[in-house]
Amino acid sequence: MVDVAVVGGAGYIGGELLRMLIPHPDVTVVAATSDRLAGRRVDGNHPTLRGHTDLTYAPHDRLPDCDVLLLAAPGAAMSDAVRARVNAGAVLIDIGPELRLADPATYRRYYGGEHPSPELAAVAVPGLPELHRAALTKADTIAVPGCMATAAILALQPLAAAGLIGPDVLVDGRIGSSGSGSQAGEVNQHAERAGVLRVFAPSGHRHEAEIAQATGLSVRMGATGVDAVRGAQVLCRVTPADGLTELDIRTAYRARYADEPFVRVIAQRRGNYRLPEPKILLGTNYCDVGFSFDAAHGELVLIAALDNLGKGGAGNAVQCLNVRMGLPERRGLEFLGLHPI
Amino acid sequence: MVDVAVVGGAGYIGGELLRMLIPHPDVTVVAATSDRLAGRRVDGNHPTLRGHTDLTYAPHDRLPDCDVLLLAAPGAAMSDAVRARVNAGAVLIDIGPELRLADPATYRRYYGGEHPSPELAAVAVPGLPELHRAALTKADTIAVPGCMATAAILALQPLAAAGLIGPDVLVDGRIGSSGSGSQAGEVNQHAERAGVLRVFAPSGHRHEAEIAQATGLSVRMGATGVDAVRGAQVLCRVTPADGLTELDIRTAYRARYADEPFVRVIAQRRGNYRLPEPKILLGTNYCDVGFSFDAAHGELVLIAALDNLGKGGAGNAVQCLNVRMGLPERRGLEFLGLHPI
Amino acid sequence: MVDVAVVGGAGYIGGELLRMLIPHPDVTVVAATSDRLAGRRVDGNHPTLRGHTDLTYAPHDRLPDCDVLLLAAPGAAMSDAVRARVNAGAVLIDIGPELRLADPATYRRYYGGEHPSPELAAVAVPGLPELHRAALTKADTIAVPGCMATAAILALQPLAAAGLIGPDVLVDGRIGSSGSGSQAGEVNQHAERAGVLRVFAPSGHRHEAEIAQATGLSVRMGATGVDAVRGAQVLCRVTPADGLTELDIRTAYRARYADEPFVRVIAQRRGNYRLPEPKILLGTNYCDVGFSFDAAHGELVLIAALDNLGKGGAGNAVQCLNVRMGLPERRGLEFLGLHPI
Amino acid sequence: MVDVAVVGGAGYIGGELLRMLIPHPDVTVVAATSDRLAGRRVDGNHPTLRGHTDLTYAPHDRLPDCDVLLLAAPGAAMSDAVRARVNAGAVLIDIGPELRLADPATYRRYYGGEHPSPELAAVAVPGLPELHRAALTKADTIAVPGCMATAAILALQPLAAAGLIGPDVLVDGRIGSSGSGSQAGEVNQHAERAGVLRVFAPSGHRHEAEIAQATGLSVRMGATGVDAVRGAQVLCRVTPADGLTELDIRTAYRARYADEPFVRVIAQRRGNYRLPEPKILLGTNYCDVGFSFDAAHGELVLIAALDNLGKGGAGNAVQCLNVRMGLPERRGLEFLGLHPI
Amino acid sequence: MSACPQCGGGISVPESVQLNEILECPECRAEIEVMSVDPLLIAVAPDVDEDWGE
Amino acid sequence: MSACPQCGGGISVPESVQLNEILECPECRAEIEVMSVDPLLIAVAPDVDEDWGE
Ligand SMILES: NC(=O)c1ccc[n+]([C@@H]2O[C@H](COP(=O)([O-])OP(=O)(O)OC[C@H]3O[C@@H](n4cnc5c(N)ncnc54)[C@H](OP(=O)(O)O)[C@@H]3O)[C@@H](O)[C@H]2O)c1
Ligand SMILES: NC(=O)c1ccc[n+]([C@@H]2O[C@H](COP(=O)([O-])OP(=O)(O)OC[C@H]3O[C@@H](n4cnc5c(N)ncnc54)[C@H](OP(=O)(O)O)[C@@H]3O)[C@@H](O)[C@H]2O)c1
Ligand SMILES: NC(=O)c1ccc[n+]([C@@H]2O[C@H](COP(=O)([O-])OP(=O)(O)OC[C@H]3O[C@@H](n4cnc5c(N)ncnc54)[C@H](OP(=O)(O)O)[C@@H]3O)[C@@H](O)[C@H]2O)c1
Ligand SMILES: NC(=O)c1ccc[n+]([C@@H]2O[C@H](COP(=O)([O-])OP(=O)(O)OC[C@H]3O[C@@H](n4cnc5c(N)ncnc54)[C@H](OP(=O)(O)O)[C@@H]3O)[C@@H](O)[C@H]2O)c1
Ligand SMILES: [Zn+2]
Ligand SMILES: [Zn+2]
Repeated sequence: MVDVAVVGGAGYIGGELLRMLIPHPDVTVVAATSDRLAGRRVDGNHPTLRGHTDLTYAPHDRLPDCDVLLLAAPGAAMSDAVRARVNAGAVLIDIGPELRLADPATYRRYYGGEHPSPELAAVAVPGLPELHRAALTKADTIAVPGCMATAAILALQPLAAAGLIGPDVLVDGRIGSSGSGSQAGEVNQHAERAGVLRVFAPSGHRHEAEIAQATGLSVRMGATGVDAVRGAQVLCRVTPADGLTELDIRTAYRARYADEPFVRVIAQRRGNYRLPEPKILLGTNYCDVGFSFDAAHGELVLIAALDNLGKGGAGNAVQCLNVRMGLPERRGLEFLGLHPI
Repeated sequence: MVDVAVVGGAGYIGGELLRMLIPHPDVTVVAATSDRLAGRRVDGNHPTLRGHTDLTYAPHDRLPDCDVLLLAAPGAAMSDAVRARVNAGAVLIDIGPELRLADPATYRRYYGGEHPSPELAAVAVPGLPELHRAALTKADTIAVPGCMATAAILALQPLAAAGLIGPDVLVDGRIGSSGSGSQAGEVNQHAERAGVLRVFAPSGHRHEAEIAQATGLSVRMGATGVDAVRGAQVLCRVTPADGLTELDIRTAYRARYADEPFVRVIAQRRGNYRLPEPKILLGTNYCDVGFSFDAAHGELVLIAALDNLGKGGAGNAVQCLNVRMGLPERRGLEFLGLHPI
Repeated sequence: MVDVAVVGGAGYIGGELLRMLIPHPDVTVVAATSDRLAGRRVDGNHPTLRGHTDLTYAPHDRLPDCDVLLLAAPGAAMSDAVRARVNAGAVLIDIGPELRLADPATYRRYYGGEHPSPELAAVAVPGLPELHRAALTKADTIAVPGCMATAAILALQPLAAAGLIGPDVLVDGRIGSSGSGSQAGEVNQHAERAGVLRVFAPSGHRHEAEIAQATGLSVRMGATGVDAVRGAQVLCRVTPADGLTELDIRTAYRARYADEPFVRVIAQRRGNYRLPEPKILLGTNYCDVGFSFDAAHGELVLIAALDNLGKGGAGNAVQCLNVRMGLPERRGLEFLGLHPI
Repeated sequence: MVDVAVVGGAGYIGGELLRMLIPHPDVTVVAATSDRLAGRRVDGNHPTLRGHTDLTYAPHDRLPDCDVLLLAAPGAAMSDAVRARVNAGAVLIDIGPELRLADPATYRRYYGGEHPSPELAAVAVPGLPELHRAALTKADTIAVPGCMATAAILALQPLAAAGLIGPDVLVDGRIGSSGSGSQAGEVNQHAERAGVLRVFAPSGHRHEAEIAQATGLSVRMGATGVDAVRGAQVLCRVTPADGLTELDIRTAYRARYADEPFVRVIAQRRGNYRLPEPKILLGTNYCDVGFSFDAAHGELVLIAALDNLGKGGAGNAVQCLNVRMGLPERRGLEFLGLHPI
Repeated sequence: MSACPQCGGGISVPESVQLNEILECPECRAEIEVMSVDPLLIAVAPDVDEDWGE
Repeated sequence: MSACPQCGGGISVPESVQLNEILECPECRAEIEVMSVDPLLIAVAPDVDEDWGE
């Protein structure tokens, strides 16, 4: 049994972690923290847990002995309570942004201000099994990428690594309201947020830096909030290499993803779901990757979709936990998704 | 020109009033009040007004001379600033609940606590032209009914008055998120409020009292929040009088509503909109009223729909203003609604 | 291993069955039928199955040897192909309406026309483990109840059986668009169906008969289509017995459901999900049952929610299959549901 | 009084035209055509017209004498009935795509096959008053641009004409389900279409040609279907000219649009609606145009939003009609839009 | 103006009406069949209610 | 009518304007601070952009 504590258990990522970990046969959740709800039952604000646990929230600074710390709270990696647990040997899996960027200058550009802990960021292994599985089996600090970054990296990296695309990419991200967390306030009031196409980041989205770091590409990225609670999609416009064919693309993806449990290549000629569509991935740990290639006009668009709280956050973190602790990689992540929905 | 001040101009009802009154050819909006946004432009939080006004919010207690005060703020009828204007001769049209119930005991049961101004409630004319048009032409204090109450009253009153239904009615109301105003907070966060069927009042809804007062019926009412921003619908289950026929029902409604500009009887055999459907009424001042009568089993259901911010609030208030000030009754309320939507 | 064939595999219920059964460790899906899509891959129209099966549709009349037949196609129970399999010993689990009503006269009233197979309906065991678990362990013909009927029965039956409520109930059902299946046509076009409160059955809904049969109550029921794809909710207005207390209600529910794996009693004082809410049950096999009791005014409302394709159809059928075949009852039905969503 | 016939009156564009023209004080609708619904009332499938007209559909080939023909049916411009009316002197305003492209080769590339009437396309004046007001006052054939094309042209043209942007633009369009009309069939079933981010045109969208023709730019365009009934938005990524400032952009837009009744420049620092958002434009004839300029990184994104059935189709056609017939340009188009919605 | 046999609402029958022509009641949308022209006799046409169920 | 220092849009400054009063540009919604009344000098107030992110 792996003992796990969830820091920031009351948030949306925290709740998703608990949903996956409480029924996980190889994991015991020893704590979930929240200052706001300290002492209250975790199934109070996470209603899908009703009937499955009697756990209550501990305050953020009261962390028990554990094997793994899952951080779903901004800034938590630097807190004293977390540092103490880490020093006692706990593996750290951080879902927040702080440890994702190895380069402090890049951090400064995108987050403003100095990096709170450059030495920690320097050693963190990116929490993306598709790119770093071997390193993850023994990593002590794991930095799970951002939700749209994960999608874009999984779409771009195989083609970039194979030299099939040019150096520049334009990423257009779309995301549901859970992407801003459970404490978003007035901008997320239902009557305001429903039905929007809110171009909250016309350009310069923070995930540019993560995608560039993982793929070596020069990345420009914008993002729009859409009328959904969960789900994210990225469209990546790239320049195809000379002479590129559809077969080359499929071959490159196949080579990379044939054995991946959670990446599917979806580029079909028929049906309502020809390209990656977030809605059928809600609750899953899948990232569907697809593409559209118009060879005649040299237009190549790579598309990826996932659940921002699933493969885009909590699900991916659980996959990393499984990899790190030597558990079957799909454990706790078996849900296939819903259709219709 | 009628000079109008809108108290509570920054709320959803306030915004809807401004949308109707700023282009109203016979009205000048001399003030819109908000403490929270005092000094800011009204088109800042009401984006549909952009390009149509340079008005800024005045604080609630800074009310200029005016002919009519439209109150879209809870408790405003009793404020010193409002009382001063009323004493100076302004007509009061209150969209809030305080002046709707003539009987202080009923107020106590449904609102808890003493009525803040029973003498004002005693003289207020209900702001429902379909029932009180004559009185409204010279009323000094007008109390616009609640949104679902308006729908239920318009469905029930003609049949109750004609003795076509029994004394008891069970009302089932459904309403979108704007019904709780722009300041609803966490319960209305998009990720929580989207997709709900939230039975916020299984029974004992406050509008029971208003419906009972207007129809003389004994009313039980529950209500559910549904996934919509605007729109309200009521289903009223009543007992048909012995021997009642469909023709009797239609005749009663026709007698009452044939000349009403904003009530339509909708009970059709065909199409996607056979019975009153709120979505095609958004932005309008219509209340559609319909029914389903299964004579064989003695089941009669009266159904009404409206936009809670339209005929359920601001639109109805503007209609009252038109009636009271001798303006054409449809003025400012011409919008037909959208389909598809 | 239990060999299962799904008749009507291309529909929404069929797809949900496949989603649950393909990963089911004790089941082999030996066939899924569709005439419309015969020969095509099942993951063509059920995109969540991509990566999990290479199955293709067989025509409805080409049914292989199997242990269990799951019928998700109207009228299929009477087809020659199905009869042949049944005669060869296959257990029949029918999710369609034909075998639900034991009394031919009731069938006639609600479905019009003669019952196609009264002798089959006479022997069918209702597919509701909560009421018929023992009989289901050896039933050869199982008739899974309708989605809203299941919800209403689970809300009403414990109190009715305990004599805590009067003989009459008024059921108000609300349901998403998947409730009319994948072939609904123009009435379900997105631009028409989005945002509706479509009172498609003001009274006389067919599920009246099923609820009456299961509870012994006199049932009146109406239903409204709401803006959701999945999910159903029923509000049941009943008369409380004299002297009834909240404790009596909780005790009766607890006695019945304490050990049930898929029924939870939800009636809480706090939070966004105080009463049964379908949206957090999507994809699950749960039916949440709750109530609101205003003793002072004698108003008792029982509320239940489920996923119409889950506990309201396919999930319940899989639960019945597990019970019948001696498998662990939760097998294949472990999904906890999503929040937020 | 201007006598107008609407060809294709039963479609979504046709319905929107009727909604605007039936209450239009200077227009008489002398016919609305539909073969499918010939003889039926126009308020049968357009429920917002109930109470406002007794008109019934004429078959497409039964066109009465009229001053203006509004075509809301694909291919109608070439039909005998329409030709006869045109020869008799009726002004033609076509909302379909056939007459939009002056160059037959371009038509061939984007529509496949020969242009059905190149000589008609050659003389048609683009139905965009912001660019062609003078010509429209005496045009006999008017070709209203496509919905997303209109948005993109209004965003791009002022800056392109002023030499403020480079020659290439990448357009990302997003549109609701009404964009594919009322007869879209299975792809638009509610359960399939709800919640989508359907990348129906990853690249090569037909509106490329219209935008290029109007702006002189080299255009690449993709488009995504989003979960909305109405509304369209375009993001146009362009290269800023050297030394460009925010002030230059604003000045160029201001110069062009200061006196335009239906274009607003929306690029604000605050609030929930800082950039053009379609949802607050539903039912209106506005096109909101905005931009985001990150001078430091040379990133310029132009954004425009409109209602695809409003300024993107029927509304724009009515504006053209007003211009052509010498009526006040805003007549029939006064609706300000709704917030919240 | 005739009265709809279903709902009593007013139906304006065109002068040119022919035997067996189908009219639509503006109020209840019943289909009304012209049974005789002179004298004018109308009746509710056989019910073919469209399905609206779920 | 003054010009907004941020966007060049027109801002009508009330006659009664006071030192350090904050105005709002109707075009870009920048907050504009009155730095001096006579002569009238206005400047963009320090940026406190609200968060709009996800
Ligand atoms: N939402 C997504 O789609 C997504 C995807 C990938 C990664 N992430 C990352 O995951 C983390 C959690 O996101 P969320 O969406 O779950 O947010 P959320 O719903 O707002 O929850 C935030 C949680 O973090 C805690 N918290 C907030 N500020 C804190 C602080 N300064 N110190 C300690 N704890 C603090 C809160 O504690 P209290 O309970 O005491 O308030 C709460 O439990 C963020 O870092 C986010 O960037 C989110
Ligand atoms: N929403 C509906 O569907 C609906 C329908 C019919 C009737 N009503 C009634 O209309 C009124 C306004 O509703 P709403 O939905 O527009 O609410 P809202 O969006 O929350 O706006 C409320 C407005 O009232 C002001 N306000 C709040 N508390 C106040 C107080 N104690 N004194 C003075 N002003 C106060 C606020 O001022 P600040 O701007 O300073 O915050 C704000 O402008 C309520 O009485 C409500 O019952 C609402
Ligand atoms: N949807 C719900 O919420 C729900 C809940 C509980 C029970 N049910 C019941 O479950 C059944 C399936 O519903 P659904 O929603 O999945 O419907 P659906 O999506 O329309 O699918 C119907 C399936 O039944 C087949 N079918 C239709 N008519 C048939 C016939 N006459 N003979 C043989 N097969 C026929 C179709 O075959 P093809 O593929 O060849 O077209 C299709 O595979 C219905 O009986 C329904 O009453 C539905
Ligand atoms: N929807 C939009 O957002 C939008 C925006 C801008 C432009 N447009 C254009 O506007 C036109 C109408 O679009 P819509 O969305 O309203 O479509 P729709 O809802 O599908 O309606 C189409 C109408 O056109 C008629 N029609 C179809 N094919 C025809 C043919 N071959 N000959 C004569 N009439 C025919 C139909 O007649 P029946 O009634 O007899 O079936 C129907 O009345 C299209 O050309 C479209 O490209 C649409
Ligand atoms: Zn009639
Ligand atoms: Zn400015």
